[in-house]
Formats: sequence, structure tokens, C-alpha cells
Amino acid sequence: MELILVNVIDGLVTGLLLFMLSAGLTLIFSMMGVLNFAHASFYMLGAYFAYQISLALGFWMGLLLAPLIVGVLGAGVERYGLRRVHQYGHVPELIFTFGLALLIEELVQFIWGKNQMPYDIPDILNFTAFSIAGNSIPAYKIFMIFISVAIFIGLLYILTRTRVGMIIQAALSYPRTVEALGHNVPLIFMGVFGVGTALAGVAGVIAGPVLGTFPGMAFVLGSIVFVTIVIGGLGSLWGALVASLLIGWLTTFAKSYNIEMSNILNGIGIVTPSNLEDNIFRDLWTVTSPQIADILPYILMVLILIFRPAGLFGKRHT
Amino acid sequence: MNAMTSTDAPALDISGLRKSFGKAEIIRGIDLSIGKGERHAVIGPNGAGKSTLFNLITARFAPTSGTVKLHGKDLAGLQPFQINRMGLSRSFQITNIFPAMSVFENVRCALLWSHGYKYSFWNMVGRSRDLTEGADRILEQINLTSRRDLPAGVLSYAEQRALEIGITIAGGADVIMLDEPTAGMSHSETDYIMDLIRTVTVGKTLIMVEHDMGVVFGLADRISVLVYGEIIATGKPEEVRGDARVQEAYLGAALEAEH
Amino acid sequence: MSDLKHTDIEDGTEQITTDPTDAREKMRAGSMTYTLMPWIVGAVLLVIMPFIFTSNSALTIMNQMWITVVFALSYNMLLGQGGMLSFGHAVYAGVGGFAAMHIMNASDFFASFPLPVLPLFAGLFGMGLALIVGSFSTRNAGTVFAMISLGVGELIAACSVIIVAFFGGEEGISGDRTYAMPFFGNEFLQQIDVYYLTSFWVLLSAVLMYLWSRTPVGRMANAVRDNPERAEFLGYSARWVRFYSFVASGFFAGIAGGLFAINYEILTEENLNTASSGVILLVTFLGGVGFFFGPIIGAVVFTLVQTVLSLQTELWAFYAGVLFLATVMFFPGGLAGLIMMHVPAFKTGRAGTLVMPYIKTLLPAAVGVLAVSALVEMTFHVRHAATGDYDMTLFWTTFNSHSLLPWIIAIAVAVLAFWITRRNMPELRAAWATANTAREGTV
Amino acid sequence: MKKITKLGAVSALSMIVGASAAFAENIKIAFIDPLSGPFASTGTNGLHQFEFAADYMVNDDGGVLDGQKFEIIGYDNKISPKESLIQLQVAIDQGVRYIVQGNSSGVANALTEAIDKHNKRNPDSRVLFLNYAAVDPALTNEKCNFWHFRFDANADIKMDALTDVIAQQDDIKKVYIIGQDYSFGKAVSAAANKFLGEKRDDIEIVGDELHPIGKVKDFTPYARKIVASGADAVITGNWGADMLGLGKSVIENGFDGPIYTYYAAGSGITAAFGESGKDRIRLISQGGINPIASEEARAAYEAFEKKYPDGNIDQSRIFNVIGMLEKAIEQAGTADDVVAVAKELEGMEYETMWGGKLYMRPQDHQLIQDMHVGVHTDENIDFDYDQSGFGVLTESTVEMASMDSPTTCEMKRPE
Repeated sequence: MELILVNVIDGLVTGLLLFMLSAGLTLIFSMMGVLNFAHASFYMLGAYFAYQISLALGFWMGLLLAPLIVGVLGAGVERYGLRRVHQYGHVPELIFTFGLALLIEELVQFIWGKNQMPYDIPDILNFTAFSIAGNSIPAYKIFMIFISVAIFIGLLYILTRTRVGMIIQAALSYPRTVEALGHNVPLIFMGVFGVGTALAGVAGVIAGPVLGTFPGMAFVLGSIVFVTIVIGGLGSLWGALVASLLIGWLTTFAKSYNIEMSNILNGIGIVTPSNLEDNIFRDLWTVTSPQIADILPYILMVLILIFRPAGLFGKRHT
Repeated sequence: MNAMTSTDAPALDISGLRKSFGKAEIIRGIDLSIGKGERHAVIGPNGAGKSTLFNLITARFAPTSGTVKLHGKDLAGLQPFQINRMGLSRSFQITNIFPAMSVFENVRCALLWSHGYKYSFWNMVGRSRDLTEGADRILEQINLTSRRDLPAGVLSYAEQRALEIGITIAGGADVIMLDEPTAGMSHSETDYIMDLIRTVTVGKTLIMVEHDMGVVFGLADRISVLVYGEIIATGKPEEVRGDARVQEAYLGAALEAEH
Repeated sequence: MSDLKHTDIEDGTEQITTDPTDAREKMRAGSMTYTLMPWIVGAVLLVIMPFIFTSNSALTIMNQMWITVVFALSYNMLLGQGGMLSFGHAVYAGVGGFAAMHIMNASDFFASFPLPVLPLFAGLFGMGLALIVGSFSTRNAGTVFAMISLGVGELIAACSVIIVAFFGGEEGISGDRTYAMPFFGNEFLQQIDVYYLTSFWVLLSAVLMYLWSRTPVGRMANAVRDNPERAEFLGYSARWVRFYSFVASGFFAGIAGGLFAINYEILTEENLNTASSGVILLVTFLGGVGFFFGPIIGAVVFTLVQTVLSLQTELWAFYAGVLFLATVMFFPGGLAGLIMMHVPAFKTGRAGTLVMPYIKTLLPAAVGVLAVSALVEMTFHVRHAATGDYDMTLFWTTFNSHSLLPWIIAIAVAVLAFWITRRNMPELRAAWATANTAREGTV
Repeated sequence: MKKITKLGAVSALSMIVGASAAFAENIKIAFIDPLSGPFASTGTNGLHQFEFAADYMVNDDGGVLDGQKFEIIGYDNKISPKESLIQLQVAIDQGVRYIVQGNSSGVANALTEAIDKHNKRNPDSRVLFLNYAAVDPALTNEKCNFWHFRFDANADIKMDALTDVIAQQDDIKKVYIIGQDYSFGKAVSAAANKFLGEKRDDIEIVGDELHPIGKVKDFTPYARKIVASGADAVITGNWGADMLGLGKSVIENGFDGPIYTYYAAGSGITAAFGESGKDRIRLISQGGINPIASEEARAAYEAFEKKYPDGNIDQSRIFNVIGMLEKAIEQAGTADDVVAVAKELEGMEYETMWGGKLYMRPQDHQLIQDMHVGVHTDENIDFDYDQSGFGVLTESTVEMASMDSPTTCEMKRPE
């Protein structure tokens, strides 16, 4: 029972981290209609910048400055890269971000080398907040939860309660009308792109110390962020939240409990073949849930796309 | 051309057709029967539901209730391509061609199914004299021979509309539906397109939507007037023009538009 | 191949503006040269290449190139012709290859037919998988298709380490091609034998894929790509058209996998993973998706970058990334698009006027690019080389990367070269305009 | 990287001009390992050690035979089996007769098969495969061949030594085994089960699981299970980011027993563990670094550190590869006839400066050597890793580990 609670907390941390990435991505998608493959690369840049800044100015300045730098870089990419490619259509745009992701990984290796960076949790947060049945919950995780929730609330407030938010929302759906009303829509697009990437940067800053700061960190997370927003429904902030938490808990629980395929198959009445060693399906029988935990989101995504192509919260497109 | 159930059934038979989007009922019970070889125009002010009616007939939207029968056969649940194979072909209000392909290719693609090629991957389209000649003949009909090998996307607006009509009739469908074929055109262009429609639809059932009564006057055998999702009058052009309710609807709409 | 002689002229030049009068004249003349010529040239090239590049490593690299050509062409059946963006195309080649590997290991069966038949089986397995996946993934194009392909790709790649019985886990499945029935006495012991086998299949596959694009379903794939709704009102189900393209593409991808199996005699998880799927997307796009021959150029260039440039520098992937981004940003038609831009000038016979301006701009530009890459290499050397190891060799010169002089030279060369490029640019622009205006006159 | 660059130019030329004749003056050794991409740091560090060892042990002393020098040529295989085979072909064309490789058993599998076939089909350009780090037991068992020599202990031997040490610790009653889901992870798990069962049947294996390789973002759930199982010790064969992620997470979430590992040192991992891993991470390895095995080794390490201050000698067996190859060539009197050299390598005994004796077992070409279990610490460290002050201090040593272990290898020797 206690373990369930611990897993709920762990899953929440994973889910919220994912949300910080998917929130930015889904905003960018609903704005430009383009899936930004380089999104996780900005997350990686966030971690690396924060590491570099923390060497000189400490963790907290890193948390403050790194996302800003990432956001400015993101805005620059929109202004000088995407906007140019936009005229050729969606596929080149997507491919552009794909290439950008590769290039950023190469750049990071060029500058910082290929090893993992010793980017660590600040001492002030490096203690056990509390323990549940011998399982310690590090204070840093509590800190991560707070930061993500604060960002979500802030985002929701800005989007729904402020004038800027109204303009952004309108610009997402009716860019021409908003432009006609005298607003600088390209600027809004650039801003949203910058904010979206800055959010990814924040995620990188706070995830770097726990998940590791290394050149492959973007690749590890890259496609799962897409899966999240596709499951949640492209362009839906709430969908992104629900899908992030869903994936966080799904993977956490699948890893925490050794559910074996043979148990499931036996459960539905299929008897384990006696000579399992020679059976061509032997590998299927011995699969356990931790083995496939990280591909569960992909399975979920394919199923959702087949049966509900718009995702959980997506608007049905014509 | 094929799949006809009975020879004396009307080309298109609509009964009790309704369509709601959320709470708003756009089509409110339409009954209409269009005979073979008839040239029928559906007119009405903006927002009357003309395009919705079109999209209902061609299965772009599913009706809330009611039936649409083509040659006596119910179209409920059919896909657009199935309806097309039953001999109904349509154009779109917004130009809808294959802009990256050449003009000739556009027309040839429209010929493929009716020439029986289906999904074949053992025939070379370039080798078929039928296809090439057929497509060139249609290009001549729509006066686009000189544009044959240009990408369709670079044609002028009127040329693209003409091409779209060419694509629509190319498959040899006997029921042709045109959705505002002259929308956004100048007077001379409109005349040109109307002439074109007249020549290419000889012997076919034509159903077209227009909001300008004057345009269809010389072309249509019968006219239906659609206002707020209902047909308020159907008849020969001169009958319809004299109809009091039609006058009222058009004048009313004109007045409203001024406010 | 004689089928080709009847092919219309406009088929050979899709999506570009051609001179109609000129083109029709050629068609009426029944000119074989126009369409048959590239294939003859290609076949001759395939045959004589080993006489120019005789080393085994050159043969190996060329084999790799041709396999990538087949794979990229099959990918372009989806992306370029069908408008379907796939992030998991490697699995069809991979599964075809794994199946070929298992056939190689089924010794009795494998000994009953000659090796050159093997890619056909691989193709059928690739096609089989495409049949299954296509049955649900081709319902939609666009994002839905792309994401399903990503999901399925990840799933099958993940299966490669879980389902060891078929995929052999991390070390993969290996076999020996020489156990097949001898083919006219040839057991395919040497690279050169494998080279000609691969060349035969690459030519055959390319011809078949080209012909496919001329069939009704191939033409409709283009129509569905551009405007699925309109295609539906022409009697074609967009879904079925996509499905047929998808299955055919899976078949040819499988052939590429089979050729891979013959060449390397080992298939591993690498043949299935998303990185491979990503690479083929890059290759195809680099070459140009708008033209049939685009992916061929992409495959050749990318293989050279990957195998030859990577011998020159550790930073090859960085350069490849820059090349790719530059292509997407400035030449969305890819390298093929870049080449085809010059067709009008050649048709008007004014291409000659472009030669001098090109030399005057491209030569300094190339020097500038090399100088900048030298700067990149030097920076990298200073940052990452061993302490005390100040010597580096670049462009056949050995120098001290920590002294100022090479930096000054590189910067000076770069600045000067780009300055000359910039200065000569207007001349090129003017020449370009003149070379192409004549064309507009005749339209 | 200058050698890569130079040879790159040569190979490009050879592609243009055609096959280049093999030159006799240098003995070329092809290093086929990742030099770009995510595993490049390990590969580059290995290349540095090879280059250094060749210069330090052979070339600076006047070379072998009549003054021939060892020349290490780096070939970037991008850790891909396919690329490895291409680079192998390029290397052979350039007159290379000795291939060294170590990263990834998958690549080693591909290479050993390809080399076996190549040598069969091309008797004129045979090559030897000197595997310095790929530890999949199959390579010296069912997949063994005459051309392959392994200089590292295989996964079974390492586990044998490791369990010898664990068996002596009476306070370990429960063990948790976790690894990456592929051949090596499975081999580690199987060996751990087998040896623990033989040596200490009172030890309960409270967990034995595999996780996807390179895909796990957050190891917390696994760490929770390990803590909840009440394990006294963890055994893992993880490497790279998976090692670091697992180790950090296990420690962070409240596990306080020892973590026995294969690969938790060097390549930035030691630095990243730092203080948190102190006295917790244990490592099975060969070669005495801390304390240093001999003055000769100290001199070598110091010379290496001078050249590569941020490099580590984390694979001292590389020096053994060079030393034993040199000896074999001297004894065979030729470097071109690889069969003769291989026959000299078989059964060779060699005193290494890293402590102890080495024996190349002829029946399977597996090197038998002393194995050490060390602890991650910053005390009494002669040579640290990653300039972090931390290193691995030897706690116990198993001499000539698994000398008599069985092998299923049926070696086919050329006549």
C-alpha cells in the first residue's frame, strides 16, 4: 500500500516533467501546425546551459538564466529558420526541426564533449524530505513538483486571464483576423515559440541533475514527448497534462510491478506450452511489464490513433 | 452509366433531408426530384445552405435524417468515391484541382477510373492511346490545349475553374453537380464559363448551385430556391422569378445585408 | 525496358515547367532517347564502376550506396509520390532482411535456389508487414500517419531485443550467403560477385519503381498526395491508393533489406531502429523528393559523407547536419531540385552563359566553406585533443593549432573568399536571369 | 586525431585510384570503434590508450623485428555493425592485418563472423581480431574461431570472480540482479544465478530483472523495487548512461548496500558519481591501478597522464594487447603471416606490468588473468579517474580467475 503511494509520487514527478515539455510543444503545434522535433533538444540545451552557469554562479542563477537563453535561441530559430521554411509547407518544416535536433546534438558534443556532465542537485535541496516505509522521497522531487505546478498555473493564468493570453489564443485560431486588428502576428508566433522552448529549457534545468546531463538526453526523451501530445490531442493543453500524467503513472507502475505475460495469458485461459524453450513464441511468454514499460506509451498511441485519431482531448478535425 | 436500378427512376431524388450542426438546423426538410437530362439550378441568398445541401448529396456530410437517392439507389453510408462510381461527379466552390500536376495530368487522372484502370499497377498510363486522346479531347473542349503541360497551379483563376469543370465531366458521369462555378468571376469570364457548361453537359443531368439568379436563367430547365434551409419554390425560371416569396426572400436578404 | 519508348514526355518531367511545344514535338517523334537514355547510362555506369574503383573497400562502399538507393527510392514512393511522411520505414527493410537471414540459415531450403533470388523473398516479407501495418495506418495521411509510423517503428525496434527468436537480440542474426545453390557456378565468395548481384537488383528495382509511378495507381498516388478529397470524387478511395503505395514501398524496402543481408551476412537491431528510419528520411529529402531520381543522388551523397568523410573527420555528422539544414532552408527541392533548376537554361541553349559566373562565385564560395570548416576543425582540436598534441593536419598541411598564424590564415581566407563570392553574386544573378528569360518568351 | 585525418586522405585517394599496395614498413593495427556519436568518449579514450601503448612499449624502443613500427589507425564504426564491416573492408584494403575492437559485443559478433568468412574466402589477406573489451561469453564459446583472441575476461569469468568475493561476505543474504535487456545483460544474470547458487546457496536472489537498454529515462521505479526487496547487495552489468542513472537513483532513494558493477568507472561516470558513490560502488576489473601494480606501470601511467591529462587508463589490458602482439610477432619472426602470429599467441604466457601473469588459453583464445574487485573511493588513490579525485581501490584479488572454466569452443585451425 505504501509502495503505491510512493509510486504515485514518482509517477507524478515523471508526468509533470513530461508536461513541461509537452505544454510548450502543444502550444507551438496549435500555433504553427508543426510538430517541433527539436523540442527535446531545447530541453537538453537548458540542462547544459544551467550546468555551465551553475559552475560560475550557482544552481539558482542557472535556473533563472538558462531558460531565458534557451527561449531567446528558440525565438531566433523561429525567426531565422522556421519562418523561412514555413513557405515550403509543413513537411519541410517538420524535416527542418528534425535536422535541427541532429545538429543541436552535434553542437552540444562539439562544445561539451561526449561525457556526462557532473551537474548536481544543489546542496540545499540534497536531503530526504520524508520516507514512506523505507523509501526516501528526496526533497528535490518535491521541488520539481512545485516548479511544474507553478508553471502550469502560471501558464493557465496567462492564457485565460490576461490580454496577452487572449491575443495569443485568438492568434492561434484566427491569425488573419488578429493581424487585421493590428497585432503583429509573426511577433506573437515568435514569442510563443520562444516561451515554448523556454519551458523545455526549464524542464532541462531541473531534470538535468536527476536524469543526467549527456548528449543523448534529448534523444531519450524526444519521441516520447510527441507521443504525449498525440495521445492528449494535438493542441490541447489539458490533453497534454492528462496524457503526461497518464504516461508518468503508466510507466512507473509497469516498472514497479513484475507483471509477467505468462500470468496474463494464463489468466485469460491460455495454457503455457510445456516445451517453452522450443516454442517460437517463447519470448512473448517471458515478457515482463518492466521490459516493455517504456514502449507502452507507443502502444497506447497507436491504439488511440486507430480508434480516435484526434487524441483524448483533441478537436475532431474534418 | 452503371449501377442503375431502374430506368425510370429520377436521376436524383431527395426526400425529407435534414441536417443540424449542433443546435443550428441548416437544412430543414428538403424534398426534391430531378429527372434525367434535366438542368437544374439551386439558387438562394448567401447562407441559405446551398453548399451544405451539395455536401449532403455527395456524402461529404452525413444527413441528420432523410434520404438521397441516385438513380433510385439510396446513398446513405456510401463514401464519395463510391458515389462517384455510380455516376455522380461534382465540382467544389473553392477551386479544387491538383495544383502540382500538369493540366493534362489533371484531366487524365479524372479519366482513369471510368476507363476501367482502377488500382491497376500493370498498365502504363502513358501507353494508353485512349487516355491520351480522351484527355486531349477534353482539353480542347475546355479550351486549355495551349496550357496542356503547365502545372495546374500556375493557371489563371478562370482557367482553373474551367479545368475543374473539365475534371468533373471527364469521368463520364451522367449526373454533374457544380458548386458555384462562376463564383468570383468577372462578367466576361462568367459568360465564358456558362457557355462552357452548356456545351460540356449536353445530354447529362446537371445540378448547379448559384446565388445569382441571373447567371443560371439562360441555362437551367428548372430552378429551386433555397432560403434558410428550405426550398420555397421550384419551377421553370420564369415561374420562379415571378414567385412572390422568392422576391421577398431575395429583397429581404438584400435589405438585411444593407443593415 | 522497351516498354518505356511509348511513355509520354510529360511523364519524365513531373512538377517542373517544361516548354510545351518542344515537349510535344519530341513525343510525336516517338523519341526513345529521352526516357531510355538515363537507364542505359545508369546500367553502363553500374557495369563499369568496378573497373574504375577496383578495391574491395570501394566495392563495399558502392554496394552500400546501391542498397541505400533502393531503400531511399522505396521511401520516396511514400513521401515524394504519396505524401506520406514515415518515421518508421526501416522496419520494412529490416524485417525483409531478417527474413532473408532466416532463409539463409534454413540450409536445405536455401540450397534449393540461387542467391540472386533471395531479395525477392525479402521483398515479399517486407510487403507482408506493410500489408498488415498499412491496413490501419493508411486510413489517414498527414500527422496521424506519421505518428502511427513512429509508434509502429518504435514497437518493432523494441521487439528486436525482446523477441530474440526472430531478431536475435542485440547481436542480431548472421548467416553465410555462399550456402545457396551456385548460380552458374558462382558462389558469391568475392565482393565483386556481390557487387554485380546488387547492381542487377538496384537497376531492376529502380526500373520497376519508375514504371510503378507511371501506372494508374502510381499517378493517383500523386493526386491523392495533392488533394485527397478531389481524388475521392474521381472514383478513387484515397485510403486504398495510399495502401497500394504503402505495400509496394514495403516490397522494395524489403528488397533493400535482402540486399543488405547478402552484402553483410548479418542483420542487427540497427537495421530496424528509429535512427535508421530517420537517416533514410534525411537521405531522401537531401536528394529531393520532387523527382524520381532525387533519392538516388541523396543516397550516393550521403553514403559518401558517411563512409568517406567520416574517415577524414570526427565531425562528419556535424557537417552532414549543416548540409541537411541548409538544403531544407534554401533548396527545399533537394539536390535534384537544384539540378533541375538548370533544365530550362539548357533547353534554351543558354546554359553556357552560366559557366563563368558559376566559377567566379562557386569557387571562392567553396574555398570559403573549406576555410570555415578548417576553423571548426581547429577549434575542435584545441578543445579536445591531448595536451601537448598541438600538431594537426588539415588539407595535407601539418601545423600547430595553438599558434596564431593558422587561425589568421583561415580567417583571412574565409573573409576574402566570401567577399569575392559576394562581389560576383550580382553577375551570377544577371546571368541567371538572361539564361532563363528566353524560356518565358516561348511559353 | 591526426592519424585518422592522414589516413582518411589516403583512403579517399585509394578509392579514386584503386587498391593501394600494402606497405611493409609499418605494422598497421586497425582500431575499429566508435569515434563519433554517443559512445565516442569511450572509443576515443581507447584509441588514445592504444596509440600511447604502441609508442611507449614498442615504437620508442625501436619497434619489432627489424625496426618495424606499430601504427594504430582509428576507424570510426559509429558503434554500428554495418559500419564496422565497411571499415573492416577499408582497413584490409589498406594493408591492415590486425584488427582491435572492444565496444559492443554486437559489433564484435559481426566482426568475428565477417573476419572468419573473409579469411576463408581470401587466404591472401587474412587478418587477426584482437578483442580487447567485448565480453559476450559466446565469442570464446559457440562462436569462437581461430582468428579471434579475447584479452578481457568474459562476463562469466568476471562473475565467477565477483561471486567469489561476494561469497566471502557473510552479511550479504539477499541479492538483487538488474541489467540491460540484451545478450550481455542476460549473460550477467545467468552467470550470477549460477555462481551464487554454487557458492552460497543461502543467498536469496530477491530480484532478477532486465530493463530496456538505453531507453529508461528515470530509474526511480527500479530503485524502489530494490529498496522494497530488502536486498543487501545489487549486481548489475549496466554501462554508460544506464549505469549512472541506475546507480544514482538507487543511492538517492535510500539503498545503502554495495552495488557490484562491471563498468562503473571512467568515461565521466566516476566523476558523476563523486562523493555519492563512495564506498558504495564496487567494480570487477583487471589490472592493478590502485595500488599501482609495479613501478613500470606507474611510470607508464604518469607518462600517459602527461599526454592526456583528462584521459584515464581504464583499460590497462590494452597494454597487454600491444605487449603480447609484439612478443608473438617477434617469436614468429613475421608480421605478415598472421597464422604464424596467431599460433604464437595461442598458449602464450606473459608477465604484465599491471600485475600477475597472463595466459592465452589455446582451446578458446580466452586470456586468463588476475581479476580485482575494487571500491569507488577518494582515499589511497594513486591514479584517479576523470580528474575527480575518485578512483577504484582494489579490495580483493582472484588470481588467474576461471583458469579451468569449461568452454564449448571447438576451434578449427588452418592447416
